[in-house]
Amino acid sequence: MNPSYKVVRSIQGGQALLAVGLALVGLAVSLPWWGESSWMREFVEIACYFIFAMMWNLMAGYGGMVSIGQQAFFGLGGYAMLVLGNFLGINPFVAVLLGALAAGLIAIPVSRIAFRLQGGYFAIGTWVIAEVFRLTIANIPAVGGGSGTSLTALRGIEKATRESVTYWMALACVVASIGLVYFFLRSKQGLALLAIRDNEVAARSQGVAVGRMKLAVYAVAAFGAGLAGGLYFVGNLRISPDAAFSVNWTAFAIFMVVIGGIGRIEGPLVGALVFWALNKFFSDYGTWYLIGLGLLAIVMTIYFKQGLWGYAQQRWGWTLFPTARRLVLNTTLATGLTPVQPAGPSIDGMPSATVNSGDPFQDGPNPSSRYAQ
Amino acid sequence: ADTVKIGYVSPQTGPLAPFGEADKWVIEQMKTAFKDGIVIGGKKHVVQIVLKDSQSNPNRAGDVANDLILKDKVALILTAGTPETANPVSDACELNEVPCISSVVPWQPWFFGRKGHPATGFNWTYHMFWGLEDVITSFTNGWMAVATNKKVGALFPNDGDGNAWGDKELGFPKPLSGMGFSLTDTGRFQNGTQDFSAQIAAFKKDGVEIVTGVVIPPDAKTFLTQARQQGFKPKVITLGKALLFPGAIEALGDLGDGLSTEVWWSPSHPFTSSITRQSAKDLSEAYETTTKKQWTQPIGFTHALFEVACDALKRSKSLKPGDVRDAVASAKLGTVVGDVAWGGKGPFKNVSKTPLVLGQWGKGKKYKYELTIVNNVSAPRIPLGGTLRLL
Amino acid sequence: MPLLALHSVSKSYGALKVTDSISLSVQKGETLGILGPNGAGKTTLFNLISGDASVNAGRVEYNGEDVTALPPHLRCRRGMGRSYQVPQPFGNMSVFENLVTAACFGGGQTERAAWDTAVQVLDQTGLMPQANKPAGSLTLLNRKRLELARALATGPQLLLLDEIAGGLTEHEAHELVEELQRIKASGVTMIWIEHVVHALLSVADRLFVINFGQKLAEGKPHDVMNDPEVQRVYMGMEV
Amino acid sequence: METLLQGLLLGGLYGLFALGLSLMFGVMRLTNTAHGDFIILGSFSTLALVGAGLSPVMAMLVTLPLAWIVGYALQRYVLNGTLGKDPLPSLVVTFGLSIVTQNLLLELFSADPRSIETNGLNALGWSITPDLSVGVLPMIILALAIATTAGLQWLFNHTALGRSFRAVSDDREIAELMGLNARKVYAMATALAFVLVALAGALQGMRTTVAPSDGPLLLLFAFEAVIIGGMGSFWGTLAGALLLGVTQQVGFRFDPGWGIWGGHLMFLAVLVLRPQGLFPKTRG
Amino acid sequence: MAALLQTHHLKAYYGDAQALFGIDFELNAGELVAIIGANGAGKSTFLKCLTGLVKAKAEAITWKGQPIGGMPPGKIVRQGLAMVPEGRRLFASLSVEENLLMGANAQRQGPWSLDRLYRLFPILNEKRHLPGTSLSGGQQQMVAIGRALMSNPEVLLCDELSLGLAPIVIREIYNAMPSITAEGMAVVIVEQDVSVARQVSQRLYCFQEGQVSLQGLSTDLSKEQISHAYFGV
Ligand SMILES: Nc1ncnc2c1ncn2[C@@H]1O[C@H](COP(=O)(O)OP(=O)(O)OP(=O)(O)O)[C@@H](O)[C@H]1O
Ligand SMILES: Nc1ncnc2c1ncn2[C@@H]1O[C@H](COP(=O)(O)OP(=O)(O)OP(=O)(O)O)[C@@H](O)[C@H]1O
Ligand SMILES: [Mg+2]
Ligand SMILES: [Mg+2]
Repeated sequence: MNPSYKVVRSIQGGQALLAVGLALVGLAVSLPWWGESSWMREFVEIACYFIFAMMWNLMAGYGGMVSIGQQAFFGLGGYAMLVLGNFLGINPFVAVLLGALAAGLIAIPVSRIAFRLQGGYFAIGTWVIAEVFRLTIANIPAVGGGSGTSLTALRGIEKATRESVTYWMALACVVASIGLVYFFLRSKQGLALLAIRDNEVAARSQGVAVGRMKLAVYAVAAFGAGLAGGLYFVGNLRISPDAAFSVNWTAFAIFMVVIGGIGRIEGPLVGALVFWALNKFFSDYGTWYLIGLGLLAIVMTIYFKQGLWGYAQQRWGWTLFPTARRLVLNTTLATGLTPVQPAGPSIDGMPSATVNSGDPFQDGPNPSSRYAQ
Repeated sequence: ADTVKIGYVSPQTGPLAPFGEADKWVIEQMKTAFKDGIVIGGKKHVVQIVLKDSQSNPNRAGDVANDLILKDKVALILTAGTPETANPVSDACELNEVPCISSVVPWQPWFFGRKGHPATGFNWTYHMFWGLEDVITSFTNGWMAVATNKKVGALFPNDGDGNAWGDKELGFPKPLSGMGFSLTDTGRFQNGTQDFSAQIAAFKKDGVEIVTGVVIPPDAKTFLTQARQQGFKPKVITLGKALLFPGAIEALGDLGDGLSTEVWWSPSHPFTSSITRQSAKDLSEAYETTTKKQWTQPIGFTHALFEVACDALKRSKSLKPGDVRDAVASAKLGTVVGDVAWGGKGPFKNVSKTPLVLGQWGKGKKYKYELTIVNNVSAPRIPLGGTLRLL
Repeated sequence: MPLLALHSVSKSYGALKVTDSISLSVQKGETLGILGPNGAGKTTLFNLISGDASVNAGRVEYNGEDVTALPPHLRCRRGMGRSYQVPQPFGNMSVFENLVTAACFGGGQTERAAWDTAVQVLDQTGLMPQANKPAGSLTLLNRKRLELARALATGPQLLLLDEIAGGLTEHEAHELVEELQRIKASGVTMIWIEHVVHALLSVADRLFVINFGQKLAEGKPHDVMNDPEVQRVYMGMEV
Repeated sequence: METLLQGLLLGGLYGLFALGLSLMFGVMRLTNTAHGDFIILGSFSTLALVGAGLSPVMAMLVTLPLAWIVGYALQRYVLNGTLGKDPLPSLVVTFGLSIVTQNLLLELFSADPRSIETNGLNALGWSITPDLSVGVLPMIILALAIATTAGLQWLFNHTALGRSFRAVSDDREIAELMGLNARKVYAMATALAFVLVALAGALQGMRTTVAPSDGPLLLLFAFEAVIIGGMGSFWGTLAGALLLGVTQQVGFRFDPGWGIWGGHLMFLAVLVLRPQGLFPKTRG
Repeated sequence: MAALLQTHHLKAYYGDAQALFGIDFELNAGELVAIIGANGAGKSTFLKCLTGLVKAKAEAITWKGQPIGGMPPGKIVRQGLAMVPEGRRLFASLSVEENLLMGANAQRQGPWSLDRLYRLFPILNEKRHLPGTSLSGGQQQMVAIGRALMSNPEVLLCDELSLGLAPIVIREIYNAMPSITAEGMAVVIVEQDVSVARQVSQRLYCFQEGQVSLQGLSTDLSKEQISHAYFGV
C-alpha cells in the first residue's frame, strides 16, 4: 500500500565531518599535556560563553522566548556551586553539576512568573527577575553579601590538577551541550519545538503540549546557564553578585547568536569563534571594543538577519548538524519525487528506514532545495 | 637585556577613581628611578610597569589581574584601592601562584573578606595597611574630645569595607557600645543609592549627632545634600573613604567644611622613601609641582608599594614566582608610609600594619580646603595640627 | 451517543455575539455540512469545538466526555483533527515534517510509525512531489491540501474541515470529493464548512446553516437547500 | 508619613523615567531596552553643557530639542527597520544601542559618578513642620511629572498628533491608507519620548549622581512602573511609578539593602496577581 | 481618453506565495464596477495593490496614465484613491468622529465634510463620541465608508461592504451609494453576493485563483456564466 521509502537524516560527507570533529575533540582532550595553562584558561572562559549562548539560542531561537535574564541562572549556578563547595564540602567539580541542576529546578517556579509576559515584556521581566536574585544574594552575609566571596573549597587542590580538571570539564560540557541540543532537535520533541516556533496555534491543534514544551526548554536552558556559571566561577575562585548576575553575560550570548545565526546549532558555534577572535585582537581597546560589538550586533540584525552561518547555509547549503528529515522514495523512475541520491552515510548511524512496496506516484518537480531549519 | 614586569591594578575610573588618581604620576616617577634597571639574581633587568584599570569593578579587577599573569607574565603584582579592587586581584594571584602586594584596604576586609584562615594565612599574597581597630580608636578618641550626646549614626554600604566596618564582631558596633556610644545602623545599602531619606529619618528620630561610615564619594554627596534638604544637622561627620580626597570635599561646596576623616598618610608623616630618599613632605610637594593638584593620601602608599617591590626583587634569587614570593615575605624595610615587615602571628603572617590618625577638613591657605590632623592617639609619632571642631 | 454534542454554546468578541446559543450533535460516521454567509460564525464554531477559542457559555461534549475546558492539544489527542480556513503550516519545516509532527503528537505515534503515516497521507493527498519542500513555499492550493493532510495524519475520529474546496478547478474538486468519500467510508466523522455548495452536497449527510451566529436551518441537504430563507440569505438570490 | 512623602517624591522621578517608555510601548509596541541609557545620556549632555558654562536651565533648553532630533533620527533610520511581529530584532538593536551608549559615555566621561551643579538648589529644603522637611528640587520634579503626564494625556486625547499616534498603534496598515506615514509618526513618537527622557535625565543628574553604567537600573524602574500601572494610560504609568517609589521607600526604611528588592518584588506580585496592571486602560 | 485607473498584467506576492497572476483591469470616471469571486480568489489583494498596501511593479498600475504601482499608501490616497477595507478595521482607540477625521489626513479638497457625512448617516452624529468599535456592524461599516469619503477621493474602493451585515443594513448602505457616486466618483466594490453585485454595478469582473475568469457588462452576463466562472462548475 505504501510506497517504499527511506528517510535521510544525514549529510554528504557526514562521516568525514564526524571524523574531523572527533579528531578535534581528541586533540583538545590532550591539551593539558602539551599546551600552556593560559590556553586552558582561555578555553574555559570561551566555553562558558559558548554554553551560555547555546542555551540562549535554544530558548530564543527555537523556543521563541527572548530573555535578557538568563544571567539569573548563570549566577545561581555559580552561587549554588560555591555554597555546596564551601559549606557542604562537596567537591567543587561535582558541585558545578549540582549547581546547574539547582538552577534548572529553580527555573520551574520562576517560569510561572516569567510566562505571564510575552515578547519584549518577557525580555525585560526576566531581567527584573535576575535583579531580584542578585539583590537577594547581595543581602545574604553568609555568601559575602554585596562584596562577594572566595571559593575556598579549591584551595587544597594543586594548581595543575585544578587547571586540567576544569579544562576537561569545560570541554566535556561543550561537547555535551552541542550533543544535547543536537539530539534534542533531531528527536520527536525537537519537531514539536520547531512547530511551536513556526506556529503556536497550529502546533496546539496538532496535539503539541505547547506550555509544557516551553517550560521544558526554559528549564533546560536554565540548567545550561547554571552549568556555564558554575564552570566559570570554578575557574575564577572569586564570585560576587555583580559579576555573577551581570547582564553582560546575556549581552554577549545575544551577540554570539546574532552574529552566528539564530535558530541553528552552528550559530553559537560560529558566533563563539568570532567572539573569541574579536576578543583576542580587540579587547585591549576596552570601551571602543564594546562599542564596536554593539554596533556590529545592530548592523547584523538590521541588514543581515540570518547571521554568518545562516548566510552560508542559504548560499551554499552548508549544514553541520542535520536535523531535517528528507523523504526519499525507493524507486528510480525518471519522474520520481527525489532522485535517490547516494545519500551520505548517516552521520551518527541513525536508522534510515526502508519499507517495501512499490506504488508509482505522481509527477512533480524536483524539490531538492535545502532550507533553513 | 632581560626584562622584569611589575603589574599594577587600581581603580583609575569609576566611583573609586580618586584612589587611583595619583598612580600615573607615581609610576612615571618610578620609571625614572628604575631607568638603569635593577639587578635580580645577579643579572641586570629592565623594569617594565604594566598599569591596569579595574574600573572600580571587582569582576574587571579579577580579569585584568588574570591578564597580567597569563598574558603579560608579570613577576609580581601590586594593587591598591578598596577591597573591590585589591581582593579579587589578590585572589587571582593566590589562584595562579604569583606573588602580590596589596594596600589601601583595612586588613580585616582584605583578610576575612577573602575568607582567609588565621591559622594558615595565604601563600602568595601580602598586605600592608592599618586595621579597623585603629580607625575605631582614632574616630572615637576624636569624638570624645568634643561635646556630643554620643549618639552615632552609621552609613555602612553593602561592599567589602561596609560589611567589615559594620560587622558585629570585627567592626564598629562592639567597641562603640563598650565606650558608651549608641549606634544607629539602618542596615547595608547598595553603593550608588540615590535616596538616603530612610537613613536620614532614622538618624533624626534617634537624635543622632555624630555620623560615621565608609561610603563611596558620590554617595557621600547624595547623603549630605539630602540631609541638608531634609533639615538634618549633625555635630560631627566623620566618614571613611568618601572624604579622603580634596576633590570630593570641593564638590560638596559649603557642606565640606569641618568634615573629618581618617588619615593614613600626609606630608607631615615623619618617614622617607627608600628609593628616592624623599621625605613625605618632599614627595607631596613634588606631586603638587608637577600635577598642579593638591596632594592625596594614596600617593604615599602607591610609592611605598613600589619600594617594597623593588626591595624584594633585588633580594630575590631569581624571577621564579617562588623565589620572588620568598623575597617579599622576608621584607624588612622603612618606607615613606612607615616600616614594613611581615611574619607576625595569625593573619599577620601576611599583614604589615601602618599608622593611622584622624584629620579634619578646613578652609586652607594654599588650597580651598586643607586637611589638619586632629587626633593621634593610635599613632603618637605623627604630629598633631589642631583639635576637632564641631560642625 | 453522538460523537460530538454542543449544548447551547455562545461566544462573543466584545459586544459582537459571534456564536449565539448553538446546539448541535453529530453521530459517529456522519458528515455534517455547515453553510452560512461570511462572518456568520462558522469558523468561530470550529474554534469552539477544537478549543482554539473558549466558550462564554454552554458545553461541548465529545465521545460522552465534557471537553469544554480541555486545551486544544488534548482535544486533538482525543481524536479531533482540524484544518484551518487560513492555512497555518509550520512554514520552516518540510511538508513531510509537518505531517510527521501531526502523526507524532496528534496521533500519539512513535517517530518511526509517524513516518509511515506521513508517507501514506502524502500519497493519499497528492502532496508527494512537495514532500521535501518547506511548507512556507507552497502555493495556496497546496497549503490547503497540507491542512487536510495534516489533519488526516493525526488519525482523527472527527475531522473538522474549514473551506478546503475553495479555488479548486472542477477536476480537482472532483478528486477532493472522492477523497473525502473514501475518508468517510473508512468511518471518520466529518464536519465541513464550505462555500462550494455542490462539492459539499456530494458528501454531506446533513446540513446546518448558520446566520448571525444562530441556527438558520438544519436537515437533509435537499430540504435545506430548498428552504426559501436559506436561498435568500445564503445564495443571495431572490426566488 | 515622611516615608510616604519621600516615596511619592521618588516616584515622581520614576514617573518621568517611565512616561517615555510608556509612550514608545503604546505607539509602536517597541520595547526599548536602551531607555535607561538614554536617560543617562540626557543627564550627561546637560552636564556637559553646564560644564561648558551654561546655567542648568539653559543647558536643559539646549538638550531638549537636541533629544528631539536624536530621537527622530534614531527611529527613522534605525529602529523603524526592526519593527514587526517578531520582538527579537528590536530587542537586539536596542540592547546593542544600550551597550554603545554606555561605553560611549564611559569613554567620554569616564566611569566617575557626577552630578549637575544647580547652584545650591539641590540642597534647598522646605520645612513643612519642624521635623518634616522636604527638598525643593524633588518637589519640582514631582510637579513636573504630574504636569508632563497631564500634558501627554491631553496630547494623546485631544490633538491631531495624538490621534495619529493612536491610529498607527491600533492598525498601522489602515492608518497608512488614511495618508499617514507610519514611519514618520513613529519617529515623532520617539522624538517626543526622547524629550521626556532628556528631561528625566537632566533632573536625575541634578537630584543625585549619575554614572554611565546606571542606565539598566533606571530602565527596570521605568518598566516596572509601566507594567504596574497597566498599559494604555499615562496616569496609570504615573500611578505605577508613585507606587513603586513608595514601596521602595518603605523597603528602605525596613532595611536599606532590601528597598529596591522590595520594589521588584511588588512588581512581580502585581504580575502574578493582576497581570493587566493595577490601572489598565479604561476608555469609552 | 485613457481610463482613470488601469492595471496591466498585475502580479502580487505574499512572500513566496503568488496571489495575483496577471490582472488586466480598467476603471473609468463615474463608473461603478463590481468584483466577485470565491474566497481567496485575490479580490482583496487586488485592492491592496491598488492602494499600495501590497507592493506591485510601478508600471503595472497607472492612474491617469501615470505609473503608481508600489507607491506608499499615503501618497496614493493623496492622488485620490480611498479604500474601505475588508472587515471595517476601525481604529479601536479612536471615537467615531476621530475615526472620520483620520480620513481627512489626505487633505484633499472636495464636497465631503463631517457635516455632510452626518447628514448622510445621521446615526453617526448621535454616536460621534463613542469608541468606533462599540457600534453595531452596520454602523461600523458606515464609519468605514465615511472615513474613506473624508479624503474626498476620485475613486472609492470598497472591500466586502456587506460582510457580516444583516440584509437590511446592506440595503441601507447600497441605498446610500447613488448619493455618493452622484458627483462623479468612480466606485469599485468587491462583493460575495452575486445578485447584489449585478444589481448595483455597471460592469463586473469575476476573479478566480488570482486571474480574471470573466468580465463584462453586468446586464449582459448570464447567471450560468457567472456561476461557472465563480465556482468553476
Ligand atoms: N478573535 C476575534 N476577535 C474579534 N472578532 C472576531 C474574532 N474572530 C472572529 N471574529 C468575528 O466574528 C465574526 C464571525 O467570524 P467567523 O470567522 O466565524 O466567520 P465565518 O462564518 O467563518 O466567515 P467566512 O465564511 O468568511 O469564513 C466575524 O464578524 C469576525 O470578525
Ligand atoms: N497577508 C497574507 N499573507 C499570505 N497570504 C495571503 C495574505 N493575504 C492573503 N493571502 C492569500 O492570498 C490569496 C488572495 O487572498 P485575498 O484576500 O485577496 O482573497 P479574496 O478574494 O479577497 O478572498 P475573501 O473572499 O476571502 O476575502 C489567498 O489565497 C490568501 O490566502
Ligand atoms: Mg470562516
Ligand atoms: Mg477579501
